[in-house]
Amino acid sequence: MNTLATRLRDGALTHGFPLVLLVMVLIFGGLAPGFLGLANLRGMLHSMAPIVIIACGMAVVVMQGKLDISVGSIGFVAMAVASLLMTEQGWPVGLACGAALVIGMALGALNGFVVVVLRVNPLIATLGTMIAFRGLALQITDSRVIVLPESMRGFGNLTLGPLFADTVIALAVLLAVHLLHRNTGFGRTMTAIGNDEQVARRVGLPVGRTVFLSFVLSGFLAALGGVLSAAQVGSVTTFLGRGLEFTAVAIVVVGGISLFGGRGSILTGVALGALTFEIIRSGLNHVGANPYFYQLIGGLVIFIAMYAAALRLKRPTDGA
Amino acid sequence: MKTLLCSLSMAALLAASAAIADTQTIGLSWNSKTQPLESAWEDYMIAEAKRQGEAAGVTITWVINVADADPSRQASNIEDLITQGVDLIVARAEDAGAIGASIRAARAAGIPFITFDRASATVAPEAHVGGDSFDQAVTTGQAFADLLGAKGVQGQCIELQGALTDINAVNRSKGWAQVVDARPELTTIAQVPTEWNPELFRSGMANALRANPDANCAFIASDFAITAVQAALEEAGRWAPTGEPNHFWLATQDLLPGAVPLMEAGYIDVSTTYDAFKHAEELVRVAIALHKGEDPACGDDGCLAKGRVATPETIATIENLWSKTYK
Amino acid sequence: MSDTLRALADRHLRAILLLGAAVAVLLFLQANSPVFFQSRNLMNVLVQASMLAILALGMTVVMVAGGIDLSLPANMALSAILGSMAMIATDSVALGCLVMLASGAAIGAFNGFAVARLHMIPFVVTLAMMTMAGGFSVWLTGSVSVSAQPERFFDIFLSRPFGLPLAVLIAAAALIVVQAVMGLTRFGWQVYAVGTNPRAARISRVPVGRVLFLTYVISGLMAGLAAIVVTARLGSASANVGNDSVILDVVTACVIGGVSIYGGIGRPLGAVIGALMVVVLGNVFNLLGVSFFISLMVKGGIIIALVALDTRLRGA
Amino acid sequence: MQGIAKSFGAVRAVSDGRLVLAGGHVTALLGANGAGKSTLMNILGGVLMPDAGTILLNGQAMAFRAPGDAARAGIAFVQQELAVFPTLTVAENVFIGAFPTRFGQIDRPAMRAETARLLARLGARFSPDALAETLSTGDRQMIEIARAMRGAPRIMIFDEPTSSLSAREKGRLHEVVASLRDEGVAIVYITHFISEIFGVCDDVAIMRNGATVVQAPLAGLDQRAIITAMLGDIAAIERIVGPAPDTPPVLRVRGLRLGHRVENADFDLRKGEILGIWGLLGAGRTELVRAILGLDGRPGGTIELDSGAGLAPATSEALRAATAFVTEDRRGEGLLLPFSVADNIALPNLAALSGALGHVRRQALGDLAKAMIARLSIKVSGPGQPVGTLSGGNQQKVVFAKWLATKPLILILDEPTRGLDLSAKGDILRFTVDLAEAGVSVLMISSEPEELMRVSHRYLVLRERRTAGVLPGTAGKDDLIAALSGDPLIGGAAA
Repeated sequence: MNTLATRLRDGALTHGFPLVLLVMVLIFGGLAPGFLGLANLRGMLHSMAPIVIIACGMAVVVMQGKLDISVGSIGFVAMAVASLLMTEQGWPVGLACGAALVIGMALGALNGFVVVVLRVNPLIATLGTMIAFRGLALQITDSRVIVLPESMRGFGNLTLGPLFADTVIALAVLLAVHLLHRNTGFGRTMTAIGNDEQVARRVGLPVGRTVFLSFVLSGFLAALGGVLSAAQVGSVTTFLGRGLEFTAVAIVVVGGISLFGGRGSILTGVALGALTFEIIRSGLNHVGANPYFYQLIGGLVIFIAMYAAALRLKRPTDGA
Repeated sequence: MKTLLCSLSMAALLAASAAIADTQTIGLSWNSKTQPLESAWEDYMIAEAKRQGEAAGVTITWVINVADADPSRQASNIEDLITQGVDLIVARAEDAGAIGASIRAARAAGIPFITFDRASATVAPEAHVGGDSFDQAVTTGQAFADLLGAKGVQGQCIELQGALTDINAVNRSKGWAQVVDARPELTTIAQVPTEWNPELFRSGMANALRANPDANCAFIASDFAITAVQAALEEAGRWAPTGEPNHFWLATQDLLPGAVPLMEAGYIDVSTTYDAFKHAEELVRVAIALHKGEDPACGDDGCLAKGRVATPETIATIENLWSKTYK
Repeated sequence: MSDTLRALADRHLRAILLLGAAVAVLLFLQANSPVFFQSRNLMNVLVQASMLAILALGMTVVMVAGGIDLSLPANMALSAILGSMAMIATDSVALGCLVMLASGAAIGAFNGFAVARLHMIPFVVTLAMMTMAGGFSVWLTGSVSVSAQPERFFDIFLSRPFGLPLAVLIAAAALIVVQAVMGLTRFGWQVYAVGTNPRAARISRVPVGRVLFLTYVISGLMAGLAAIVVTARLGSASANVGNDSVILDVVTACVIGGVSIYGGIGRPLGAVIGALMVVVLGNVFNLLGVSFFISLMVKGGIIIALVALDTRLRGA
Repeated sequence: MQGIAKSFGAVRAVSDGRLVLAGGHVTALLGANGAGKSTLMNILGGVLMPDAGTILLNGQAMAFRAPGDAARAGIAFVQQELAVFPTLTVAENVFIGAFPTRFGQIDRPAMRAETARLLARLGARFSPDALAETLSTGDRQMIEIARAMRGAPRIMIFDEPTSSLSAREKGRLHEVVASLRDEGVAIVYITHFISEIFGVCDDVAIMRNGATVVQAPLAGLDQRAIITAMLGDIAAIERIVGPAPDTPPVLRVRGLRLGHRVENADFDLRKGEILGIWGLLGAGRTELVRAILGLDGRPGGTIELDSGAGLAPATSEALRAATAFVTEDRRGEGLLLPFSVADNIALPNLAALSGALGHVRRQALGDLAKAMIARLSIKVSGPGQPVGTLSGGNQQKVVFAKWLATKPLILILDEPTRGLDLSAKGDILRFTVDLAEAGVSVLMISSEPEELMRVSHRYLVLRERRTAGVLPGTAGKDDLIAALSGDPLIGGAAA
């Protein structure tokens, strides 16, 4: 077909999304001067931190063509236990948070077991654990609001230089996961599995172990995200982690990481995706738009991004 | 754990009730249990039922279920209560519209129905018991206006609304709006709906503060998530007790346990209590009245227990303030 | 030869398991909560199950073709709202119901188009649709429920012809129709073929794209039908009847009912039985005063256990 | 390798496999498919264990239990289907599973350098950092070879390395093989393109029916001799078809192209004739028929179909609707294994079997199934038996049954008798002839010359993805072999 059109399309597909993002920023900035202010940027990076971390875990799993929609519930369980340890058992905050992370890994391992050993379709497996874990957490907290101790809440707004502590942590995690994916045998094996699980087995790669570990990692990051988000709000409520799984998937997908696995960059993907949704939320908030608008636009963005992804995936094949 | 205890005590009461003649089984349907407020209500109801029950010679037993914020599940739960043949149904509605169907169903089964705390927007029940959210917002607003006037502050307020599916949230917003219209000391410069979700309390407040740097006061539809507001204010460097230059004037509703120490420390300036104890007491009174076939003598909007205004000065002196003593 | 054995083992093992479970539960109930067996309660269970069953029927059709439709509850909520608005505006019950069905089918068609024509992943398409429909409903209603539908509407849909609530009859009718479509028609044959092996189906002249498209339209239609039932039952339409706990119940119902997530296997009747089981579970937990939270854990466990069994038996 | 034997159940894949390899020599391993080439190589590669026979490496006997053993002994296997990961870089693909690491991180400089060195030896010009998906098939093959060369092997096995390469890429590969030979590596070169071995190979080993029939220096053998050795003496078989019908064409194909799967095809298919596609494996036979039906993307060129109203350009959909396609992948594409025999037969005929309401008429369906089961004498417990549980022969008959019922204009058979026993084969050929006599036009692919020669009215000669013309059904074995050898055709092209 005519090459100009194709080149335009490809260009739009490869660079289109950042452009759309830029346009959105400019529009919001124009409508609400405060939006482009440094304070707001800091604030956005602050609010993003937990979901960025959780999305990193999701990205690791998705990179292999799998899914983990139990992340929100894992974060909730981990933080529920931790908060009780802090408030009722009087554990030191640090220790309790450590416990939360361990719990996250344990629950992640459970997911990995179900997927790898019981060979249950990841979507269904994590759907099941998503429900079960949420029930568990509600049972543990008896669905009360648990107010976190001062030291923990203080951390929610702790700043290191110009940035908030959790922003820094999120960036560190993002970078670490990126390096793990790009520069380690584990990460490359992940990508290989995402490319073609059968071929990966034929070449003799440790498919089972890699998938299992990636679920453990995802669980760990989910718990970490839970800790940070609880610290921000200053209390553990039943809202903790609710709907996060879908947001995380959306971020990963919008970030151009293919659900078929193997494609996309975790660093740029997660950053871009998370930024997109935060910009929409904060932007709409600034221009005083009807807040219920947010979901609608969010869904639209996911859809557009996926359509672009579908085209991008089609391109190699229609050549022959 | 709690549910287990509850069912145990139920069994015990059942056993007891066999002896005494006049018994009443009340089915209680919570829309959700995500705040200490509900736990407090429940505990007070059971306690009051014992006290008033003995006084009136009625043995009251409870059947309780929770709907996890899903209206169709609440409908199912209430149907389950009906089939269990309770003598009276008390429900805190998740959805002011949807509860009507349950009231209709109960009526069809000849079971009286009390909407608790959240009134029905459609079918009218036998009685409604709750706090007077509108009055609550008005009294808070008036007190707040007086205070700011006295301090010579021109109030530029951010309003954090609740979930608009909750009739109380709507009434509180209305009450606040009425005061703002009437009093020159107050203006609302931003409205933030929160769905009662703490995360939205935080991010919404933080965003509003950034979008409106000149804001100096806030009306918060409920202080169950006060820590989230605190986080947002800390982020903006406006979290300071009254008297300090960067103090941010706060008027809240309910004065729940989490808020009490903050008011004592002078961070919250005005609040109107949401009296779990009074609500429970009133509910049980109405329940027994209905049981005996007497008229509970409620107002047009139902039997509403008004809240009491509290400030850092007065909070120490208010008697039996449940949120100070509870737990 | 192993395939038939597998198939048989599969069917029987599940049947035995479910039967055993059911009997155990019933005996337990007989002992602990005789209320359960009162006809009124049983009637209740049926009414509560009808909405879930209708949604599960839609999901079954999609899943048998190898897809999934996460947008079912959101679709139901939106259709209910649109329909109610139309009904209140025009005071015409018929029109209102028509709008509900139409909008349901339209949303389904959109999913179908994206999956069949644009070759997008069902999970993401319907996830996006879930968010969009949900957002649209709250935006439309400001998340205040739409009530005050004409009384006639309730008179009709809360009526009890032959002593059975209309909702139950509607669900039963839906079951019969879907079962017939899937079991007796050319289209049904093709759906199973596509779900079993799209490549082979294509070579055997099955219009794979059209079949996929239609499965989503059907599930959308079911969402519309469920919208009517749920609106009548709640006496109002609101965005939060479509909250995500519903989709979990729908998937659970299908999985319990033996509908395979891998496509090609599953009967509408199974899904409806699954829906009944889910509701009975909730009902029993209520009667026994067991916490709703524990029921969640049980539900999650059941899903995984059954799919694990499914995978093992099929060696998939 | 001496006296190697290997059986799978009753089937004797290799009876007397012999192969002598010398460093610095390239040995072509030839044979029609089923001759036992891959089995022998899998034994050498340690993938399979021989039932009998010995492998001597530099004089000492070897027993390979796993691919690892063979690899350690310096034997590298370049598989036919590529194991390359598109979204990994070249270097990563080469080192996947064995990355050099420094401080837990991949030591990219080292990896890059080593890869560059290997690629240089292969004369490949692309960068180690290029993504595999950006490379041509040939270049990806280079990656595969580089991966094999990582362990500096002494013996390298190339299994049909050029089957998916363009002419230019083939040239490149041949240079690589030559350079490896010059470095003293012993190379086994399996291929179906006889012509290409002359440039590349020193020796040739030819297998037929599981035995090595010839191993000799290539010099002194010509293509015809080699093909004769490969095909053996084609039994003088009695043809079971009459003379070619002189009917108008039903299908006219001109300038058909599809990537490098089909480079050019021109031919006519006449009404009621059986046109045997005569070409060696790898000549692009399957690719050709799939391209006609548009199963692997839109082909170039023109295809005209006469569905009653004279020849007219036809879409892939129209062609699929008029054609019955018996694929070579019976279990993957031909049948729905979990479905019953009756349902499989019904699937392409649902339109005819369903009533006004779109409901399937069970009665009609059952009758059709019974009729077909009887007509093709399919051995089943009943129409309800799942196809997956049938024997290969009966499965194939079911495939035939479902297509027969569609009353197709054109029947395409791709290896219709593969893996079937003699009686089943006979039946299948018989049906084919019956159909042709009933006016169905047949395109048939088979790796067994005898089979084609029994049923073909004409032969469409296919060489290296191009049609080279048509031979009359009366053409003798010599003519046929000559055709494959690239000699000019008697009879000339069809156009």
